[in-house]
Amino acid sequence: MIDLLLIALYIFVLAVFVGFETITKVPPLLHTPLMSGTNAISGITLVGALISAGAGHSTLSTLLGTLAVIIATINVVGGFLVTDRMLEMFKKKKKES
Amino acid sequence: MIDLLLIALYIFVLAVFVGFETITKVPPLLHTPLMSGTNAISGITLVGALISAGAGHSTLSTLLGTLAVIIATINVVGGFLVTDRMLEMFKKKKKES
Amino acid sequence: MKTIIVLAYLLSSVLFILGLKNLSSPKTARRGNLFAMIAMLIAIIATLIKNEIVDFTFIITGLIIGSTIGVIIARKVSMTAMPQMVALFNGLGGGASAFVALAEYYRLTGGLKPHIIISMIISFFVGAVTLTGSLVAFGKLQGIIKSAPIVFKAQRFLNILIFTLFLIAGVLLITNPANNAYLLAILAIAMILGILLVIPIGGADMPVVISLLNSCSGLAAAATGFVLSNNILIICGALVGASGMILTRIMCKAMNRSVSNIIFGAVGTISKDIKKDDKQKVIAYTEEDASMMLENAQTVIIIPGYGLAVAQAQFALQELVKTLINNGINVRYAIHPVAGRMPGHMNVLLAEANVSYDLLFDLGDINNDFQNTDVALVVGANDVVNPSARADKDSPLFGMPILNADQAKSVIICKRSLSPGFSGVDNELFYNKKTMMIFGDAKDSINELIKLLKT
Amino acid sequence: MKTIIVLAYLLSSVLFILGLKNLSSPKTARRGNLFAMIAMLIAIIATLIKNEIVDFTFIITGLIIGSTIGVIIARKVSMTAMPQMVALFNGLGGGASAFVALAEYYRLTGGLKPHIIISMIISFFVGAVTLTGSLVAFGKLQGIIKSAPIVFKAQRFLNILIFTLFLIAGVLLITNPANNAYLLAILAIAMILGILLVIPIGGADMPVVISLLNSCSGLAAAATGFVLSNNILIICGALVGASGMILTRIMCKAMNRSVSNIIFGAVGTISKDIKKDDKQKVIAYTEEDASMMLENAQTVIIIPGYGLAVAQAQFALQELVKTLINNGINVRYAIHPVAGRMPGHMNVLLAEANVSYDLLFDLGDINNDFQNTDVALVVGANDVVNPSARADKDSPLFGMPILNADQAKSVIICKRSLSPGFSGVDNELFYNKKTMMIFGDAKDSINELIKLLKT
Ligand SMILES: NC(=O)c1ccc[n+]([C@@H]2O[C@H](COP(=O)([O-])OP(=O)(O)OC[C@H]3O[C@@H](n4cnc5c(N)ncnc54)[C@H](OP(=O)(O)O)[C@@H]3O)[C@@H](O)[C@H]2O)c1
Ligand SMILES: NC(=O)c1ccc[n+]([C@@H]2O[C@H](COP(=O)([O-])OP(=O)(O)OC[C@H]3O[C@@H](n4cnc5c(N)ncnc54)[C@H](OP(=O)(O)O)[C@@H]3O)[C@@H](O)[C@H]2O)c1
Repeated sequence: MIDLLLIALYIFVLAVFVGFETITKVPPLLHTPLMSGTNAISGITLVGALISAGAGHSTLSTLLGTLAVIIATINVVGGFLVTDRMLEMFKKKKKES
Repeated sequence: MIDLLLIALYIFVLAVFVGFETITKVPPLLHTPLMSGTNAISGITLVGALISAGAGHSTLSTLLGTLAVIIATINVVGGFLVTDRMLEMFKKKKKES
Repeated sequence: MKTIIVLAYLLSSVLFILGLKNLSSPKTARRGNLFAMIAMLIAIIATLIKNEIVDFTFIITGLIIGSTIGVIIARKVSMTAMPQMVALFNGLGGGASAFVALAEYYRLTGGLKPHIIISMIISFFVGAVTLTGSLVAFGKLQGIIKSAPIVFKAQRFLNILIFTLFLIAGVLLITNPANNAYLLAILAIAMILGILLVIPIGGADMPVVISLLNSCSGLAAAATGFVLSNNILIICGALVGASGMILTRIMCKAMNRSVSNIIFGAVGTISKDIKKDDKQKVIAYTEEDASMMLENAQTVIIIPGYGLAVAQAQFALQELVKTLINNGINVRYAIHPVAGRMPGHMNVLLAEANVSYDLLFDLGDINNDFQNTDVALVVGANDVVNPSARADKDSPLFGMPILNADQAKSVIICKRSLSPGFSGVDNELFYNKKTMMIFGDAKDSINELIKLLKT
Repeated sequence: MKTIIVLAYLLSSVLFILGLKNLSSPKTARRGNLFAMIAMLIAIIATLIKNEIVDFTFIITGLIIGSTIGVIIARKVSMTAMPQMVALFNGLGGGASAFVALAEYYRLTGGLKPHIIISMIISFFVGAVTLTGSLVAFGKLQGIIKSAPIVFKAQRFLNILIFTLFLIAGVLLITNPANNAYLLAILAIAMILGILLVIPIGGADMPVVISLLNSCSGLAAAATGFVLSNNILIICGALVGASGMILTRIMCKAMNRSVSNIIFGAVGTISKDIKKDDKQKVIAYTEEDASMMLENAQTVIIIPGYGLAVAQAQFALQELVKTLINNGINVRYAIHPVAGRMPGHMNVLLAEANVSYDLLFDLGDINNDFQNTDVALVVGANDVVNPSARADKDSPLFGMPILNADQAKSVIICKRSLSPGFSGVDNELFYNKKTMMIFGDAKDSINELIKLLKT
């Protein structure tokens, strides 16, 4: 068990590095879409929520899980769509100029 | 067991991303030291060699392990020292100019 | 089966990373977002085929309700309200992470290993702080809560006290994992702390707070990933955590402040007003005056600010720019890194109005050109051109690099009144002799200007 | 104990990554290398305290022998021989990985899971190919083996045949993991394949091969990491693998070739010689002629190449540059991305002679300036100024971007003879009317020039 935790730590550290390196390359122009995009990505917790909501362990767990599914889904769906809406505007501009 | 392999795959993939992102930032000026430096890093296999050489499983394993220790050590020690020698020259230059 | 799920998660992680990589250029950004969406879809599908899941009713209900609300918000929200929306979503993300950790706690009750409990505590704490903190930030930006810093005595002491309580409850929970009173105490403490931490922060610093909370929502997801031993949560959480951190650092740099100064500084409380007798000197000019000045100019730099977003004047502004360019005038936009209410806010707005990239210049690239510029046209900006940031050591803005509009030969400012910007600091520039104040909604003023210039 | 070791490995991995990050600027590069050294030390110490290790005699013997040889090589090797050395070390790294996997095979005999066997096969194969391939590359660069491509009929067919044999042996080993005959067959096949793959590659393409082998040595280490379930091997292997891949891509771009073209193209076989009657036109000028030309020049661009390294003329060259600058002449260095025998080779050489960065210009930055340059001084370079790369479709160099020395008002070339460069292609530039050939060792010629210019 402790082994799994340690390996998870490796994955976390490596992912932080990947994040830092990738994000520093995003130009200020795109910082707002970046913010709402990463926002949507943080809704990945939905994956955990689905299990809590569907595993049927106890009413309390299911309830909390369902609540988590709802708010995580809002975060994911809303976040991605808004980001797309913004980025579409950047695209339009490109075509014109 | 298969689980460990899969997690190892995650680590590998993430590390490849880290490598790509980090290395693309190295300027051509430093490509030779980069090559000899990463060369030394690939000698990390020494870590595995130490275990093979010291675990005392069988004469054959120990022999192969010792051989691996020798050549990996050459790679590590030689690689780092040569890289340092090169980088020292870059440093000197800075002071003068 | 399990192998396939783990591999699907890996594929999904790779797609998330590629998505972020593609975000680094406007040309590929939309594809990047698409990658991230596909990644999310893969992760969801992979989860749904897990055999732990026995009942789909609640899942489907939740997904439908969530998607519906998400789509409605995404469609309805205006570009101006983007910061509030991000704040709200951050809160939801953090809250979801805390809820999942909570559900997991009730599922495992009894058989909890210490390291899992520690991950859970982090997840509860970060998640709950993110939830309430984001809701306060949302309230402030939306105008539901007073945007000025709310400060009271002993605030710092209170925060430290509360944090100590949290640590005590945490240790107690680790030693008695089965006692859920400690757990609920932790949640309550974290929720209060979230409110207390954000309440004293002024509206002007809200974007930094949002970006920090963004980072926190990622870290909460990662902590939940540790609880569930789920790699994709850990990876995505780490990516988001790193992203929020970097954006925070960039903003702080642009405002010449440190993160701790923003969180604990309660800036904006002692805003020094400009003496009353200075104020009387302001003359309200008309659009005619401004149009004449623009007609005679050879070089114009436009400085957009938050007011442009409020007035939704970006389309009119771009029309004005076209008119000026047709008249042979050299026109450029100067974009301050913290103009508006989010990093890159002005870029999004102007993109909406089809302004091409090459008209937009960053602070560093254009700031020395103001000296040789005939007219600096300030549209709904305020703090980003406030000279007190340069000279007045007592100003809360002091040290923030500003656009040198005051160095242009003349300055035209379109805003509705003399009221201050988000920082609450009065702006000397309004009282400068070379400044021409045009009062009114930015969109109306600019439309008027276009009409005058076209005839 | 185990936890501490795993955490030490994690710390070590982080230090390796930070080391590579620091390599991105000349100012921090040395610190970066230091970080990597410390990381390696931590990894070694963490391994030595593992309780699997029962006997230290062989370990210590191995470490002492290896370190001694390593120190001697690192001290003795000249900067010119760097490519060979990297080739040799790559081979050692790959070999060590294969040996470790082999030792592990004998340790586990019998109880081998299929996925471990697969990792082992990859490790043997990549490691052994790297070992023999690198040794051949070393031999070619050191001049022990003929550097021109060695080609024979049916080579491709043979490679495919051998690779098929490898696949068959691999499948057999997976199904009968206990039979070590298959294993030895795989090793033998891989070693032969390593030789066969590198033998037909011309010397000019050797740096690409080295860089590919560098990548392979990393991948071999990573595969060994999978065999041992050791994260630090996996991480470092992946980093090195990625690094080698990127350098390969950069070099291929600079030569306008694809990787597969380099490996399977056997370039350099059909080098078209320039007609004999053209050759007679070359006059050997003297250093006096050249020094007069340089004295009258206002702008000079120096193009160093591999010959500079051979002659160890970098110190003399920098002295010459100082003399010219003292005479009021504008002097710059033009660095071609593949000048020399490794990426960045010229930079290392010139750094050795204390040349400051700001005198060095990349191909893209300086190539348009040759038109307005009085003298292009080519010192020991050849292929990187060969105009056939621009015009002659049959030339093996065709498509490689070159430095436009031929567009300068006049060209001075210091080399020992008319013999071709590494690619084996004759160079029209030598026969150009505005070219002045100064035959002789670069160091001697340049010292002579300095003497003449100083009097
Ligand atoms: N962008 C970021 O990432 C970020 C981050 C951190 C902090 N901030 C803070 O946000 C502020 C941004 O500065 P800024 O100059 O863009 O904005 P600002 O200082 O907040 O000023 C906006 C001005 O727009 C005017 N306005 C509002 N509605 C208008 C309308 N309909 N028509 C015309 N004018 C209107 C307002 O004056 P009237 O009411 O008189 O019209 C107000 O003074 C800074 O204080 C910055 O520190 C931003
Ligand atoms: N750097 C890399 O990363 C890299 C990568 C891939 C391929 N390559 C290949 O390497 C080659 C590099 O081009 P290059 O122009 O630098 O070198 P080059 O084309 O190999 O020419 C070097 C020249 O130096 C002369 N030379 C040798 N010793 C000398 C001495 N002691 N004094 C004076 N001259 C001497 C030789 O002519 P004499 O014998 O007549 O003196 C030779 O023609 C290219 O073909 C490139 O594709 C390099």
